[in-house]
Amino acid sequence: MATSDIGDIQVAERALQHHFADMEQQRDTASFGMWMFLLTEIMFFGGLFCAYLVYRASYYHAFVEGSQKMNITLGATNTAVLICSSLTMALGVRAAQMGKPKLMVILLLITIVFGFGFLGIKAVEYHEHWVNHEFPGPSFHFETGDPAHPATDPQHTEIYFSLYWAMTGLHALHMVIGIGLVAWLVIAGLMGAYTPHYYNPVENVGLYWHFVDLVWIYLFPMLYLISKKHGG
Amino acid sequence: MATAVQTVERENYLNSNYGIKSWLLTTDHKRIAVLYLISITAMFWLGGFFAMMIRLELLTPAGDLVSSDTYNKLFTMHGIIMVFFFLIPAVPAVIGNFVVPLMVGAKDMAFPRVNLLSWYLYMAGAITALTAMVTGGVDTGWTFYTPFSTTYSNTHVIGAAIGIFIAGFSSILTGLNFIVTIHRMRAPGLTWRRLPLFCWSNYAAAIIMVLGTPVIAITLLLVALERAFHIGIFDPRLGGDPILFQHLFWFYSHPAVYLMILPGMGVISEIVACFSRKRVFGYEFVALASIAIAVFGFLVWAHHMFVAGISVYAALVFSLLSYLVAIPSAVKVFNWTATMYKGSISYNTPMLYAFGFIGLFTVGGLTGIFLASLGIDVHVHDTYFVIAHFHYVMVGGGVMAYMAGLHFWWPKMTGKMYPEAWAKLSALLVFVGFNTTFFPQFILGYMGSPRRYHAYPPEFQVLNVLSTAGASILAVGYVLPMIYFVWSLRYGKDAGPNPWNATGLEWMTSSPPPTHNFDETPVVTWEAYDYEHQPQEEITVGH
Amino acid sequence: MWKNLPLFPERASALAWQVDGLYFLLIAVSAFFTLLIFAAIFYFAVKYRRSVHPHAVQIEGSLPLELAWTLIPLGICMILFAWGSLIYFQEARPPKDAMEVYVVAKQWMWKFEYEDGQRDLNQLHVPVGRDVKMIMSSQDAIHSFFVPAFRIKADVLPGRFTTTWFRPTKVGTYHLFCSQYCGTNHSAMIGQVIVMDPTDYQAWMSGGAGGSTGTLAANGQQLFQQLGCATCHRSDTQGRGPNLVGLSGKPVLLDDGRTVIADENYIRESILNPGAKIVSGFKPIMPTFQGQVSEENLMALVAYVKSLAQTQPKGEAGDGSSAPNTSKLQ
Amino acid sequence: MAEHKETGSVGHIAPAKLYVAIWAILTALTLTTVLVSLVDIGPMNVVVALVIATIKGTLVVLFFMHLRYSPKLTMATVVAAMFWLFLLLSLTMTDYLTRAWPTYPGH
Repeated sequence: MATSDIGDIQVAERALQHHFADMEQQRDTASFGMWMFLLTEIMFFGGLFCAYLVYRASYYHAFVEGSQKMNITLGATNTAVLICSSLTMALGVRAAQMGKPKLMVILLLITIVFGFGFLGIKAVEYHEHWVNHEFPGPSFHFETGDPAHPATDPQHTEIYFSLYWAMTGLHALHMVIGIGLVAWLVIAGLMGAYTPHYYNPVENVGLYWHFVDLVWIYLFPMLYLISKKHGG
Repeated sequence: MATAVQTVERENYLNSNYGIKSWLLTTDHKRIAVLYLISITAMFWLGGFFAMMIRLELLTPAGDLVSSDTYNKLFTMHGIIMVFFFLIPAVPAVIGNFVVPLMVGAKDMAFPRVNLLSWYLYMAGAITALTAMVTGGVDTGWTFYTPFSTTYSNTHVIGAAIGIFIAGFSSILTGLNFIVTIHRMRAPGLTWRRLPLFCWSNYAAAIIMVLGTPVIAITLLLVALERAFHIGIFDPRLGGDPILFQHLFWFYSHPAVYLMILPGMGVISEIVACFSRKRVFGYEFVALASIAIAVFGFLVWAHHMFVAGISVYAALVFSLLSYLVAIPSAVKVFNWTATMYKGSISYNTPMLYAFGFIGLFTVGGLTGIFLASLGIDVHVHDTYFVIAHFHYVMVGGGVMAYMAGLHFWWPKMTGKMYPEAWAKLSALLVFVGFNTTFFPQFILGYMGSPRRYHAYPPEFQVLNVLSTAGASILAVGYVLPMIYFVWSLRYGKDAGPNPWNATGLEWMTSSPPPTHNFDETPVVTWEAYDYEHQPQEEITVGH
Repeated sequence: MWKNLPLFPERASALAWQVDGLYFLLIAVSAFFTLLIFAAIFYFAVKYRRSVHPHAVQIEGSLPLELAWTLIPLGICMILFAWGSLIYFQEARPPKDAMEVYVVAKQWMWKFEYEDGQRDLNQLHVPVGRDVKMIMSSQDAIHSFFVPAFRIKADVLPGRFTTTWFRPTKVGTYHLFCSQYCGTNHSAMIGQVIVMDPTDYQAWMSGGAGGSTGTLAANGQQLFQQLGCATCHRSDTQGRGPNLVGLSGKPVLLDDGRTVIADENYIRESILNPGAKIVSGFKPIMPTFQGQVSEENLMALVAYVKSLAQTQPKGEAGDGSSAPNTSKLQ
Repeated sequence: MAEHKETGSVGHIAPAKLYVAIWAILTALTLTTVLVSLVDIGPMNVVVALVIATIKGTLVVLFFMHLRYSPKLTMATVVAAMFWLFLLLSLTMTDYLTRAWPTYPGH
């Protein structure tokens, strides 16, 4: 361990839970636990991916028509926003590792701003779909908007939108939780909870945040970029 | 080792702290295990009550005891409670929670607070599901098949689904905790090859909890959403495919039966070794068989769907894979049997239960081969044959192992011995009662008696009466332990740290163990089940 | 006593003996292994009980033994797999010339429609010795068509057809169960399969219980006209929709390059959800008939389109009235 | 305790430049995938989109999530997740993709 001031080590010792032998064991354990948790998250989204794959394979036309209602500009912007937030998150973790709590707090705050930015843009898209009756349920109504190409298979386009809302909704829920966790880090960071010897929570929330980003990296092409050609 | 009978009561996890708060806010894995023990026992009795109602209804061919709607709710609630709130958490969350950290020489689970959270999630899930049941019940069967569950049932499907959803996270977190604990918290010298088989099998079960449970969680969430908003993912009227539900459901629920039986297999490995005074025959094979079962268990789910309308080719693939998963189970049975060869065998209660387990699990496993066989499965699918097979594995296997483990570690958990004669009697009653209940159901099933029937054609009556008679014997067999366990808390003899003269780190600390498990972290220098070097002593208590 | 305690259901189909044969083998294998394990446990438990054998002999394990009890069960399993799959293949492949019965399952009854227009509720009449193919669909939840005496079972799904078949070999009345849980009166969804002498069957058929208004295919043809299908699906190449003559059972090239077989499910989907699979060279202009045709009418339409396959250009006139005159389509 | 040796580097600190470089690549790839999607290259559209997504995902996992500097156990966890997801998807598809395969009538 690098030399540090006594205070840091005391903070670290207070953070050592009784059942661990040392900080190293505690940190490894926490990190491994977080990865295991992310593994369960992958399987959680996996059920939806499976439904998506099955229906996309069966109802390709319907999915193409549904995807053409997506606003690619907003979707791509949101992808960029998330990538930026991942960068600030990664740098925030780095700041915590290097013992720069102020820098960490600033970077995490920027991450939160990006997070809200993502949700805001998503809300605009949701609103658009809602107004166009592209929400599954009794009021669902689908038109391609092109008189030359009427909707071929509106029933299965509804399934596309069911999956769209379920997947992006679940993702947005994860974003909300992520923002809450980062906010918690900011508060704890302001109170001086983290040092280069003890920053497990920062690291683990960082992993979570990147994971949520990762899910979106797949959702974006799956839902927005199926095909630009009409009728497949 | 079993000599020192303590005269002064040593501080242990039970008496270190008093008051309801010290229990509800505890992070001690042993206390959490006790919390689970109490809540799971309550659920077992509730599920058992529903089972008795079902058996009583089936005494006569006409549906005359309860209405068909009530009957449908009874078997649904029996299934939901027994599967999700008893069998899945029983061995891991009670016995595993208590014993695994002791076995690996750790002071606690890797994440003690997460462990407590698991219990709260379990309770929240149970209360949600029970509320749904009390306020009107659920009648979909524990399998929630769509589109019945999403469109045609008029009962509280959403409540039950959300209850299971919440309890699922309890299971996920328990599994996560086991995996991390076994990887990260082992005492110095305790290598994977020295790890007790109970840890191996809990590890394998945890793999299923972690990888399978999220899928059923999202699936039931979709069912709830579909029911609430008619979003059309599983409803054929909206273009959805009800078979997709079955795929996603069984992706978890088939491995889940291995999740229920694997920790029980671990219990049996411990007990057979201890009461044969021998190292488990083919230790590595038994350990790897656990992992093989957990992995192969994920490859066979569609054998629940051979007549459901899946493609013929998929059915062939899944049938073939289903046979493969039988092999590691067979390997385990053969190795347990071989362990007894040239052993020094004593007939203590846990061993009697273990005998019962091996026998009943063999029958349950072999009848599983019938169901893997496409030609036979088409005929016996959804009949009492499946019910009998499932109960042979889950009750004859899982519950027998749970009882075996409870009797084996009860002295460690409480520091007290139970009355051996009564315990032997109950083991016998359970074995006889179980076979009388469920063996006739194999015949019923082959004759074509469909499951979930409230009334049935009269030619099936004789076997049904036999089955109900057996169920009442079985009930007595389960009530007895409840009584003498409670009795033993007050009147039982002191057990001492190692009443069975067993190997394993959990027997090297006092009974009940102190809050921190070990006064100093043990260093392991011996193999698992080192009975060769264990001092040969007569078992001093428990005769 | 034994009269009340039968151990097997009756064997009334060609398949029953095959399934029972495999069942006996499985029982033999299971009994062998169960007895082996029970005997070994009992023998060891008595012979090596602590009072006579106080010191255990430590044995680590044995690789040959492990291999033996891995590979021998594996070999047995593969034999069982092959046999079971052969039976399943027979179950899954209905013979070409089977008589077809359309089944609509709903909470909680079975409706049968025969090719020549007869209808039946909860009672299925079939002649002995004839192959019978069931084409089934559900109006609500999933049901399952289960006749223990025939050893067959197939789930009946909403939204698509499933099929199964049997050849009854013994005259008699047999249980028909719904074996997939389907709600309140699931256990009352019991019907009868009445296997009759061919002569009795003919008599029953011509005795004409009510509802017989012409063959199923003829009803379908009527619907085909009423719904206006014939305006586009013409029997020449001029129609805006594909020509349906000779379609059934043949491969169809779709506009995305895939090929599908025009089976009952394809025809069904094309009526209810025309946009899902578009035939190569045609435009997705057909309106959906979802919600406009009942399950029974749908079956009549499917039966009609299938009957068109039997009237190949060379005029293999089918069986009398059920063979539609293609000129009517224009 | 049992496996401490292999885990020493969890606390690896990567240079800030690396993170910025990864960010730049990710942004460029996002732009690429959008542009490619506007061109019709038939079935290759899906392939390209998924390949790009996988490259992006791998970069995030390896660098932002420090997998590159993590113990083998963590890598095993990631591999397990991918493998089980693959099992779920592929075995389900064995049913859906073979539904249309003909079962030729007997006799």
